[in-house]
Amino acid sequence: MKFFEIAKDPINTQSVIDKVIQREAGAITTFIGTVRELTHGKKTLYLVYEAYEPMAVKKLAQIGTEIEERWPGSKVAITHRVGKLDITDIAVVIAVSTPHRADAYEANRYAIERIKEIVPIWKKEHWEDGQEWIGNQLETVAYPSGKPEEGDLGE
Amino acid sequence: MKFFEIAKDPINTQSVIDKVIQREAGAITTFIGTVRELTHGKKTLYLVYEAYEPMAVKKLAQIGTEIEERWPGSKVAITHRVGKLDITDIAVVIAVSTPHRADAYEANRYAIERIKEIVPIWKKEHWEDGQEWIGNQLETVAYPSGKPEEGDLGE
Amino acid sequence: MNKVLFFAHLRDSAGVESVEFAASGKTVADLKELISEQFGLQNFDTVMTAINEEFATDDEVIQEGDTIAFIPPVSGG
Amino acid sequence: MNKVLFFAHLRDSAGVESVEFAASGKTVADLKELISEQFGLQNFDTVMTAINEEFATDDEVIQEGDTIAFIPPVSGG
Repeated sequence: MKFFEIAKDPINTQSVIDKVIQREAGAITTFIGTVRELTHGKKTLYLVYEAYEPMAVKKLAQIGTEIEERWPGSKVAITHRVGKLDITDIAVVIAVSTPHRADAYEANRYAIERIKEIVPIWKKEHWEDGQEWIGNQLETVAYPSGKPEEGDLGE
Repeated sequence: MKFFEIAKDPINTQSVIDKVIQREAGAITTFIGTVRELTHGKKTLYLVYEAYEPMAVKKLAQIGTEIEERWPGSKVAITHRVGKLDITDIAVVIAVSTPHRADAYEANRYAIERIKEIVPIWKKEHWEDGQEWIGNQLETVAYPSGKPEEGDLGE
Repeated sequence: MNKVLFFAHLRDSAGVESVEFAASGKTVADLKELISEQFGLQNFDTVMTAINEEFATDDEVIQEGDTIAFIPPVSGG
Repeated sequence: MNKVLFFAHLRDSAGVESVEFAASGKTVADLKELISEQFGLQNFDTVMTAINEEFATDDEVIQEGDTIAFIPPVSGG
């Protein structure tokens, strides 16, 4: 089973959830990132996502390993879509199962924040009056030194 | 569409998610509570959930209203199952959509905590050597005065 | 008359799901005492009460026709 | 030789997806400077670099055959 995937076709949420079902889990959280129509009052027509695919898969897997080390007993699956996405289309599904519920929320949130830091995927927003590659969505300069921090370097 | 339900049959997670899809939402979180095999090292064979159904539906709807007031732009759907559930079966699905992701996690977590406080649903655990109605899972005495707090009273 | 509902371990202890009881004019606290004596129910201090599907405090007065439910600590989710 | 990959706005600016470049023995910082001059690329100070699909620091030395990717600030999720 592939727990970490870049997909060209629509993501089936249930199939991502199914990957993390375990008898030891009492809680599964999912995060489903969808394409929103309005951002800062500007109307998006559609998005195009692009990935450096082999590295993106590795970095998603790295996030999974980080989570499974930090929250023992957890299991993680992530699928991110690339290509053209319309409003309400699903860009990413993160599923995390854990024995107890607090961990399932925290670990899942950790996953989406890490995706926005270290996974080489970019989106281009298309509006009525133009288009642009979106930079750093964390709205901070993630790498002011021009290089990733120690913790972001792969194994 | 019924956003707040008590179900006697298995819950279809996707159908709960579908209820909260909106063009204004960029994030959907779901919480899926499943029956865990081990609790405090004791092996559960199965659970039986019982609800005071009309009141449970009202209280789920109240939680939805609380969330929609506290997190503007959010949309909530909750289905809780009753009857006999086996290990890994789904007891509850909570879906929350919001414009921004932080709210989707916080609002969803609020929902499960409130369910454990005010929704009249009980579970009976069945082990190899016995069975018991489970009391307050928050592992605190929720109502030390024997009555609900002001904020827990209806609409 | 009033319908009084029992759930979970209270129903097991009482041996019935519901009873008809003349509770009109009594407070919730009065009814709790009467019911716990009549059915030999323990631990009533952690039990909440609902009148017509809304939580009620111990000093609320029951009206004719109200449905009363005793709600042990809940364990859904 | 080394394969050098461009993504997102860098690819649009460079006008190519990848180039072959003799970068062996050079540091990442050296390569960044050469590439940004040759392709007229701006804002290279927020661009990360990957060698063989792992993030690399500016002082890392590139080996023969390494694949280098320039990673603009990411925006997945």
